[in-house]
Amino acid sequence: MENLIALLIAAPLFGAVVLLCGGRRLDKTGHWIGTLLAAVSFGIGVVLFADMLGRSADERTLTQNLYTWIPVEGFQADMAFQLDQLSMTFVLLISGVGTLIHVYSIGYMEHDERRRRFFGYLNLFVAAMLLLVLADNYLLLYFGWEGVGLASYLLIGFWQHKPSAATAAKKAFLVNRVGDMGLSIAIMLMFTTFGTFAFTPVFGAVGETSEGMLTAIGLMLLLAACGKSAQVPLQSWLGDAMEGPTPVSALIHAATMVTAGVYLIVRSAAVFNAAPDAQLVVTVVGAVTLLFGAIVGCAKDDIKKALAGSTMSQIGYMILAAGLGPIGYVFAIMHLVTHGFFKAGLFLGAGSVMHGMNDEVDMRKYGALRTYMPVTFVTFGLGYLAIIGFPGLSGFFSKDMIIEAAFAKGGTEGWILGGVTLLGAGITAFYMTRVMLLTFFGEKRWQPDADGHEPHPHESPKSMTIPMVILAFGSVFAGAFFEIGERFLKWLEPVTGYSHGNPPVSAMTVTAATMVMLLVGVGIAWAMYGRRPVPVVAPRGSLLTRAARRDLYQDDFNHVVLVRGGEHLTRSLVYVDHSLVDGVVNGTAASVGGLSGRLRKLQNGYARSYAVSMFGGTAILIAATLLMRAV
Amino acid sequence: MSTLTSAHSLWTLAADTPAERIPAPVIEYAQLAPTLIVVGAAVVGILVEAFVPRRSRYYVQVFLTLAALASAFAAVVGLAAGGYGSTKAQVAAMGAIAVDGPALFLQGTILLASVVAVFTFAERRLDPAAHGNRVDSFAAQAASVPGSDSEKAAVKAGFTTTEVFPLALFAIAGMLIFPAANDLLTLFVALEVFSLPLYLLCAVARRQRLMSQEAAVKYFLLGAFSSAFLLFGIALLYGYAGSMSYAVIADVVDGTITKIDPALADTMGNDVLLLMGGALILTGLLFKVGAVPFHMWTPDVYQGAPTPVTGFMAAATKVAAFGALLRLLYVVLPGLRWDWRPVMWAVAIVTMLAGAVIAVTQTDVKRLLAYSSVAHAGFILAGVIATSAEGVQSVLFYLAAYSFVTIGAFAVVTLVRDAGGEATHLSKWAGLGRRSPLTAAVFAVFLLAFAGIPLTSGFTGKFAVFSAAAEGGAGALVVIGVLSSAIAAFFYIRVIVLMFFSEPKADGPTVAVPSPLTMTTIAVGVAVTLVLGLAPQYFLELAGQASTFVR
Amino acid sequence: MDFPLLTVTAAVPAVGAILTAAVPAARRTAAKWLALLFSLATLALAVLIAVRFEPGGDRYQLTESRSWIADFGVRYELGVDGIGVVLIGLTALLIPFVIAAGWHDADPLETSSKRWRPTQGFFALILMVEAMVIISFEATDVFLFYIFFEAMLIPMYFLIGGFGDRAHAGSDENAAAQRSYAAVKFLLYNLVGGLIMLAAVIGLYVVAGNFSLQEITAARAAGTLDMATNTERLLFLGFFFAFAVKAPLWPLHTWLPNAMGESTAPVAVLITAVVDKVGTFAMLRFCLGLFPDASKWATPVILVLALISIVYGALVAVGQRDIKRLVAYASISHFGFIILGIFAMTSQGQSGATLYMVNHGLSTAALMLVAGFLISRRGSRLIADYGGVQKVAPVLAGTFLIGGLATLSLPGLAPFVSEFLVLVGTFARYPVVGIIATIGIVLAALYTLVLYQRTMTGPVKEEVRTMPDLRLREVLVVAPLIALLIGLGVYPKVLTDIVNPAVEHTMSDVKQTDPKPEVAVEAKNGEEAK
Amino acid sequence: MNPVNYLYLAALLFTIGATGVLIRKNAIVLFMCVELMLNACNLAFVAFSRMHGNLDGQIIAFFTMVVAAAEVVVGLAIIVSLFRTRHSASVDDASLMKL
Repeated sequence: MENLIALLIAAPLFGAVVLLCGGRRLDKTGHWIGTLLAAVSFGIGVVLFADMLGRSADERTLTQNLYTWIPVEGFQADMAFQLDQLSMTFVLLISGVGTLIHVYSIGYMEHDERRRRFFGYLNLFVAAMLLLVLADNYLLLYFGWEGVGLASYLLIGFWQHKPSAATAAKKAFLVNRVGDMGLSIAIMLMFTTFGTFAFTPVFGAVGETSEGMLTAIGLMLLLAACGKSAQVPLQSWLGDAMEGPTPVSALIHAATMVTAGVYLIVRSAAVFNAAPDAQLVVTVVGAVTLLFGAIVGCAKDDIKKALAGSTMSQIGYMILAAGLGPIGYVFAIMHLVTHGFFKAGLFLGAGSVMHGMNDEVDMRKYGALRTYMPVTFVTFGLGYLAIIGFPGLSGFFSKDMIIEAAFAKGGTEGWILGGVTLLGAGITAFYMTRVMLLTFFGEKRWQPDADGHEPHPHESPKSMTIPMVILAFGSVFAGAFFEIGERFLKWLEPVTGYSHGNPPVSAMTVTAATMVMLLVGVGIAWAMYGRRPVPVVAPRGSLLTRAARRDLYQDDFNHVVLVRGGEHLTRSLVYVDHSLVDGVVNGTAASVGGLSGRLRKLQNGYARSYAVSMFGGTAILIAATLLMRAV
Repeated sequence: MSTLTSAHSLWTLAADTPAERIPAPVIEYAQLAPTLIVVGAAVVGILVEAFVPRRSRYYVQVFLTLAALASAFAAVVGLAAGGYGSTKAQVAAMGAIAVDGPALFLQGTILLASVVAVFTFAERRLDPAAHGNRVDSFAAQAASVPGSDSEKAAVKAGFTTTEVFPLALFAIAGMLIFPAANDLLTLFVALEVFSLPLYLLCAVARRQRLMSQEAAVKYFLLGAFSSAFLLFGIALLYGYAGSMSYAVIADVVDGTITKIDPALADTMGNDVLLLMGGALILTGLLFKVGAVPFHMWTPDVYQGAPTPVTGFMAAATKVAAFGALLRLLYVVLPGLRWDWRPVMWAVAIVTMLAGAVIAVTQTDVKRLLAYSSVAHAGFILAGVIATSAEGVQSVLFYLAAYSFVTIGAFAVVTLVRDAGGEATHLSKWAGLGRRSPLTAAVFAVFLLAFAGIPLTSGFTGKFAVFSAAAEGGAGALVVIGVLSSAIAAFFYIRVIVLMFFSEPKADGPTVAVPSPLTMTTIAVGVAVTLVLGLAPQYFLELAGQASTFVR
Repeated sequence: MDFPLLTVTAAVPAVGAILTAAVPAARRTAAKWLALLFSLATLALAVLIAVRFEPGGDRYQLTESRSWIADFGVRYELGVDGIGVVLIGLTALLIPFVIAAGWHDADPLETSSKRWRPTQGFFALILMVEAMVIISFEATDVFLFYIFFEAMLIPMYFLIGGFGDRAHAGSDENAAAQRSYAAVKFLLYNLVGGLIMLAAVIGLYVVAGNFSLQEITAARAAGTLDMATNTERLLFLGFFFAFAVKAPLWPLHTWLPNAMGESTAPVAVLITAVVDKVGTFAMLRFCLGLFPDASKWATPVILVLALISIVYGALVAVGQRDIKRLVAYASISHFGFIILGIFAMTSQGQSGATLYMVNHGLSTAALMLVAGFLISRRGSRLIADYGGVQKVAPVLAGTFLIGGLATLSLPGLAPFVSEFLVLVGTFARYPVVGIIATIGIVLAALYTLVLYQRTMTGPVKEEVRTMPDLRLREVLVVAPLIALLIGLGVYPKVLTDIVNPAVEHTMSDVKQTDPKPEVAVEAKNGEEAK
Repeated sequence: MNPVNYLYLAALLFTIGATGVLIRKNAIVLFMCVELMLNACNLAFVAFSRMHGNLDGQIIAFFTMVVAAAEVVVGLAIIVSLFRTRHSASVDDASLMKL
């Protein structure tokens, strides 16, 4: 059975190779091949899942060791996989949602002549992400990790003829690289501490080293997670990443990429449990990002950017939960899964809207679309209800759990974190409602696009709507399904462990509070965007609004400090290289030449001056000899 | 009173030294054969000039010269085989001439170098024939004023200066004796014997006679000047030791002499005589070697002299002069080592650096090579300073390697010609590699050898002298030598760049197709360069066996 | 000692060079095929060496020893250890690609005379370089090594100065001037380095009396040959200086950008992927082997210089306007990694460094050759003259991207393995240095992606619009390289198995052992156990 | 009288000769100065031979004269030919080659 694991990755990888090397002859069939292979991977996943359910909780971990990858003395990295409940969860999410997005893309990318390559990249993305979650050691995980980075680079920059897209892709890759630094340093630390970086032995040996070392490792892992999961301070790439085709955004935000960070932290539970300080930092990062994303999400008029903000904030929830330790791990993953459903749904919906509106992204130019694209409206609506945590929908359960867990952390921390999560819930309700209202309600604010085409919105083709529907189901029922009988908890607990913590207030109170926040958020949103007409051109807005529109100036900070500074640095170094380092050398050469020029003047052609030099030379020679004797 | 006694003693001395006490000299003709053959051939050459009809003179002279040199070389080989280089090494001709390893090795080198040099002397295909007579690099009639009617007539009549061959032979004879000279008198005479013919040879260029004559005058005056210094040095040394013989002087210098008469005891006390004498003799030899600051004649003379002569001088003179220098320092003045070594250090350093640095900005090939020869003199001096068997070995090897490269290089220079004769200005060499790759490649090989690039004889030689110097404890000298050879590399490379990487000029020079003579010279040059670079072992051994002086 | 395989391997390209040079002017194509043939024959021999070589066996295998210059204590001694084997393999592997890629680079211009045969010369010189590089990888006699270490400058010099880019910004004289400047700069830099090394070689001779690497190393280990501390240090510096110029290490690097910028892409590959490797290889074999103590003494300074090279090279690369110069500075940064790995004195570091030499060779070759194809199409080396190429020439762009990704050492491609090993190896002994070095991986991404973005993406430039995609010959050149990059990226074991034993020997030369992990985990290698 | 004085004289003559070489222009005069130096050497030889009471020095003196004579022959030949081409015997005029 474990021999199937490699196939999980192999299928989409094969697809990628075929599609990218296949050449034009595959243009007709390419997208089908891609989708098929993604589905195959999902199928295998399901088989393995069934098999896993058939086992008792403690024998559910499968491992497959292909060969030794890098063997140098003590440094032994294996090409080996490990499939446990945690990986399983991700495998299903990735391959499942991934497949749906493939299907969706068939329709969405229909008119793009490079569709074949697009599917190649999608397959690559899925493959890399699967490798990431299946690796049994950190170096192999790093392999997948960077693979994801590459795939995202290719997909975000898919429309390379747009400079903005190319720049966004580059930015995403670079920011991720900064995170990768963290991961590689963490691996080095593990190697020097434990002499290995494979999960099992490392987690086994955690007890034997100092807490300081573990904290260091934990923080480095967190840095990595920040990069991939777009957490403050490495979140800046996420917004620009919207330059990519919408299915890509869906894939990045729901199934792959950003979830990697959460996976990394939950996977490294053993390390974090032993390093409270690191955990605290994790929760802080999560909390900050949670608010940051939410605030940004409130101000964006670009529908995708708004959703991006919401993703950031939702991932913030997960990171925060992961930071809480055993109290939160399970719920982090649970929220990750449910979020996978509804966020994918929302993005696909957004894509469908754009599809109908000549790729217009400014929500202020939407409005009243509910009648024109009903399916999109409904699915999007369900996704919306799910994300704001409307009772009974999946978001409600998963988010509620996290909020409870945050309080359960106990002490002032608990109160603060809990407060933040509550506040976040409120803001989420606000900005999602805003999106909803601006897009589907109110009066038409449609504008002709650049080439003067009046938009006439229409429902998207089946290939696009079907995935949306499926996802909508997910976003409605997943939460309940997981929660009833604590299925999800029982499923994951053997891997991540679980503890109740000590909730200061009862679950009911928390839920009630959440509801209140929810209503407040929705209310304000309705008051602002539901009651009065929405201006097509965004008003100047308050200081906060303007800040939020510019991602709270965090990007500008990067630009000024890193980009500008970097440019100056490189320019000055180029100058140094040319005039100083090289100058010294050329200078010496020149000075030799000059000396030569001066010396050859002595050779003035007059025999007598030569005689003089001889005479002088003799004199000196004699004097020297005598002197030698004298001293 | 004192005057009286001295006057009296003067008289008595004169009285009671009867002539018959002077023993009849014994001459080992067999062991002096090489020299004698060459001298004899030179004399015959004069007679040839006198009696053989003009038309056939050239051929007779060439044949005679080559035959003489060949047989002389055979004699040298025979002597070496007979063990005169090692076991039977001895002092011949009443202590006047040493027959030992270094002497034979250097004589062999000189003879071979001379052979190839004479080939270039005899080359008559480079210039277009004048009035149906083939012409060589020498004036039709050295005595006649350039451009005058008499010269035109001489050219018309097809005169050629075949005297160059006997002159060369005389010079060679002197050079053969010079490194073998075992007393100061022989040293001086040999010096003059090879210098005077060279002065003349410098003056007889066919093209650019003005420069040729100027070169001759400069060479002659400065040469005479330096030999005066040498002579005065000899006088002082004689005064110090009371003898001309190297052996005796050596004994006196390191105080191992047995019989000391009062006069000697008196002068021996006076080191100033010794030191000044030694210094002055060094001056004379360093002049011939072309060491800074006695080098200034080199560029002018090298440039002005007919190129074949330049090649001959540059190679053979250096060999002979360094031979004499070695013998002087190793046989006569080893006792004085601690006095002369520092001085020679300084000279070597200055020579290496100055030669390399000044060459960087040269614009004339011949002058460039002249300065490079100065730099090389510096490198060889580094080997001399080692004062060890390795030192001698390395110097001998270096001289052998260097002389062939030099003659070859100058031979190539004779090929590159334009309307005005040889085109020696570097700018004219631009793009030569495009026009005639082979010539350029050959010249590049020589330049690389000069630069001491591995796989050429230059590298082996340089390694030899530097390692000898290092073992002699002159590490600093090695470092400086290495640096200056880096500088030197720069200008050799400049020429290569010029030849290969710059576009040929429209009015560029043509490369004359030489007769087999010059071709042989160049071929031999290349062959030796590569062989000594790739498989030097045999020759190193040879030099090693030849590295002990007889005393 | 039965069949002189090593000699033959070095001799074949040399013979090929002579024959190629002898081909008459008219038969240009024949010369090309002849050269290619010989390079392939050499490759076959190199493979044979790899096959004959037993990783577990003696340190030096296939040894040959003949007397050569007894008076200098020089012997003609050849022998290969694992490091030598892989580097010979790399050399023999790359030359055919270099030749194929440079197929038309040396076709004579109209202005040149009948007797001028640049094409023959070009390929002959390439083979000559190959021969000399191979023999210097084989030499176990310091003098023998030095001879070829120096001699290879001459053919390289003619390759750089004689055969510049046709596609060159600026007028032709200007181009020629810049080219010969670059050539002279290359030669003088390396010559000065070599001459200073010569002084050290002589010093070694004075101290040791012979040049046999094995004897001296053995004597050093046995303590029968003791050098005064200062002598050893001076000699070490003499050797290291030459290698650092060749490698090149900051601040002795400035010749590389000129040389690579002015020469044709294949020659640039020859310089950075093959010839420069001799420098790093020699550090590993000679500096550490002959002067272990001095090496340890000098390590701190060298590490700092290596770090500077890494960061500085990368940053300057970002600021370049010229594609080839950018690649050159990238290489400088990579050489920093190699030297870092060598002097980290851990088996990971040194194995990594050795792999790095190979992988850097492959990746630079891929990137540079594609860049060369690109340049030959547009006729300019300036990044600013390109844009949107991926639209018109997707295959070219794709290969270029892969080359770039290899340069930024993406996991799955060979360079990642070596780079990570170097980092880990360094980190294990010098954590701070290791961490600073990791900055390099971000900067690498920066210059590569900037290069790709500016040349390949964005709106299509007018001049680029008609650019043809890769031709068959070009694809045949690039595809195998990419295949190798991927293959060695996922299965580097083939190399590490050969290299590791050699590295162990080197480690024992310098009497160093890997730092032990803080916590000894028993189940460390449990995975293989299964 | 003390033969050392002859040495002083010799040294004096030698120096005069050398100085003459350095300061005079005319090639002939230069050459004469060289001869003077040689003769100074001769004087020194004879004086030393007198001091040491052996004949070597005097013999050398004769050799020196012969050599000097030979030098004259060669030297005059060269100088005369130069004079005939340039109509000047000044060594300073002969400076085509320099630097």
